[in-house]
Amino acid sequence: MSPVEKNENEYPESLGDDEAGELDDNAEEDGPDSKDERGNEAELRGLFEAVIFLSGEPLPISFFVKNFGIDPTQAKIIIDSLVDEYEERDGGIRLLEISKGYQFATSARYADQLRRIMGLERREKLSKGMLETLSIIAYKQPISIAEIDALRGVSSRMMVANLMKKNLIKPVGRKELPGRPLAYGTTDDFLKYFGLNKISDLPKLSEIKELAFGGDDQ
Amino acid sequence: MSPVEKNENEYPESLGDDEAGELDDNAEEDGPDSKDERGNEAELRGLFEAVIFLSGEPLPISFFVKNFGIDPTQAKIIIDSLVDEYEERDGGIRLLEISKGYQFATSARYADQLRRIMGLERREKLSKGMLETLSIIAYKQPISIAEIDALRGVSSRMMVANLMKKNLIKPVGRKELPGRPLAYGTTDDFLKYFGLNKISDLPKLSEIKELAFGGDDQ
Amino acid sequence: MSVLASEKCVITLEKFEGPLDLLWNLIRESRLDITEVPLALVTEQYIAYLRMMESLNIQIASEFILMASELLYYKSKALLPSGEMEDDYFVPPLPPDLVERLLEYKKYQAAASSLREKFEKQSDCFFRTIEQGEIKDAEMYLEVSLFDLLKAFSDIIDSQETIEQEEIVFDEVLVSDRIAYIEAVLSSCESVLFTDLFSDNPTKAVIIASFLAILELAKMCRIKILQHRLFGEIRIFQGGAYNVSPEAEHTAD
Repeated sequence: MSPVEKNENEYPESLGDDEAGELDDNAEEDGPDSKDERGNEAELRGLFEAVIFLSGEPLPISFFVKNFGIDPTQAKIIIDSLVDEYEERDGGIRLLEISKGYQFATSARYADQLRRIMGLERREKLSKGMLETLSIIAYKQPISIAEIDALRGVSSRMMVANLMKKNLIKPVGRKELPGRPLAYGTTDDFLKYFGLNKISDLPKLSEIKELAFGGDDQ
Repeated sequence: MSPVEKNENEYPESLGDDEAGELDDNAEEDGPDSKDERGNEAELRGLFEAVIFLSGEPLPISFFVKNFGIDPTQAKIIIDSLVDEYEERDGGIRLLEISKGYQFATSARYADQLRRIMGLERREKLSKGMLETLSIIAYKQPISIAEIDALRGVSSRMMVANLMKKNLIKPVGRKELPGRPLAYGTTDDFLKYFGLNKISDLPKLSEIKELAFGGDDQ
Repeated sequence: MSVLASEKCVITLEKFEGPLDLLWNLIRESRLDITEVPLALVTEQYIAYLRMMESLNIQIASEFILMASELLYYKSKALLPSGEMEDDYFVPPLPPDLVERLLEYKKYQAAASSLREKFEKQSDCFFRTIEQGEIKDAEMYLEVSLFDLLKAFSDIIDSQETIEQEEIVFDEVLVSDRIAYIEAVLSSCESVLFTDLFSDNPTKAVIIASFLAILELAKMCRIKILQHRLFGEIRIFQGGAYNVSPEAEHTAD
């Protein structure tokens, strides 16, 4: 397709995989080639930063791969260097890896002041029952309502409906059980609200369990 | 009001105008006071950065004076240091002074690429259903939603609403049918996007048939 | 019930998420290990708690009652002579399968509190909301050529007969499911936006099924549908329970 061709024209040689590898090897020599490569990387870095800044939602690595004809490893290296830079700088802005992508956010340190000054609302808290239901779905997805009920010992239909309304969970298919009930799983918004990059970033249940019969509820 | 009091507690002394002036004078001495002052300035600097980042519009110096009980000179010094930092850094983001306020923006250097990339992202949003609906409206205008539904075999209300949002179509009158439904047609923007002068420049359906559309994406 | 007793109730009255939650708290209060806590004691406390709720006119969910009868069953079973060596000092503990259920449940309760921490931490980070107009000179640019447009139209004209086949998508998404879902959503709130009935990127089938479900519900007078203005958001209300809000008066048509 033509957009890709256009793209290649703009970064004529350095973005081909082979070329990039070659240039990497030469990086120590400080020859004109490696200078170009470095200039190019700085250029891409700035461009990535601008794109992430403009985007209203987390941009996944695949976005950069697709739009810049760059390979995933290279894209990740560039973005990680941006993440690190904002981290070290320790200012008001952070680049976060969240919900399968990267997005700028304000530093948590200023939360209270920002809420007050910008008139931001505190995010609505989730009830105990909703959190319980959500944690079961998060760990056991895909899971049917009947299975959630069995674990909680109480009907969870309302909780599931409410979590759906908050777009934290969604139906993800059907269970191969009698009646083929709907099965639920978590959404990308879930990841975003809980500061997770992917579902496997959740702490292992076995790790949490150690707290279980201590006075964790106090 | 209590939020203001809270604020004063958080920056106990340095924010009173008099105090701040005094501390400025002492800055060279590197005593414990000036260290506090510097920590505070870093804190304010981060906070200002976060506030400007979150704000959708340029924030004037007076905003900071009002919200942080800081004097204008001090506010300007802090913000200018942020402007300088982003300038020197020479990345994808700049802090700009525009229309009497400060706002983050992407570096002008990337304008073309950003237009293309962010445009690409928006292009994807014209789904197959929207394209179908748009083509029917283009060829059959003025046409009611019910008539579009009949042609597509599915409800097109959402598609029509989305196309309206993109300003590709608009209501152009009412149909002389039961219930006098609204009829839709294409907009001037539609013509512009497709490089047409007037709607009759659209190729005839018979001409389309002759083209036969060999490959999928030609 | 004496004043003193009812005061005590108010103090100890917590909202328990379900019978397992209540049981767990009773066990915790006994300060005994879950495998050692006497079945009789827990049963007694559990039933006393339900009585208290009852006396306060608090509606008790059927699940709580069910658990009470379950506990009584376990207790009576434990009282029957087992034929094994009798030990007068033996105090029957909770049955192992109940202990297992409780531990499994507790695992997710712990996970829930770890999720809560994450939620609260994350709610301190703010993201920019990007206004459409903010990308100033980015003109809207469609990745659609004139030919794409023509082809789409031509395809529709050509495939008038095949449309019916495409519609068999209904198999996957049952209208009855959508009805149940919409009713569940509406049982917890007065109204909901049509668009909020969908998760990200709903399939055509989900949209159609939802649409049909809404029509069906409207026909049965179980919901009311309101659109504030032409192409405004469609809002769905519980049947008979909607009040026209001030904005709704601007209904254009």
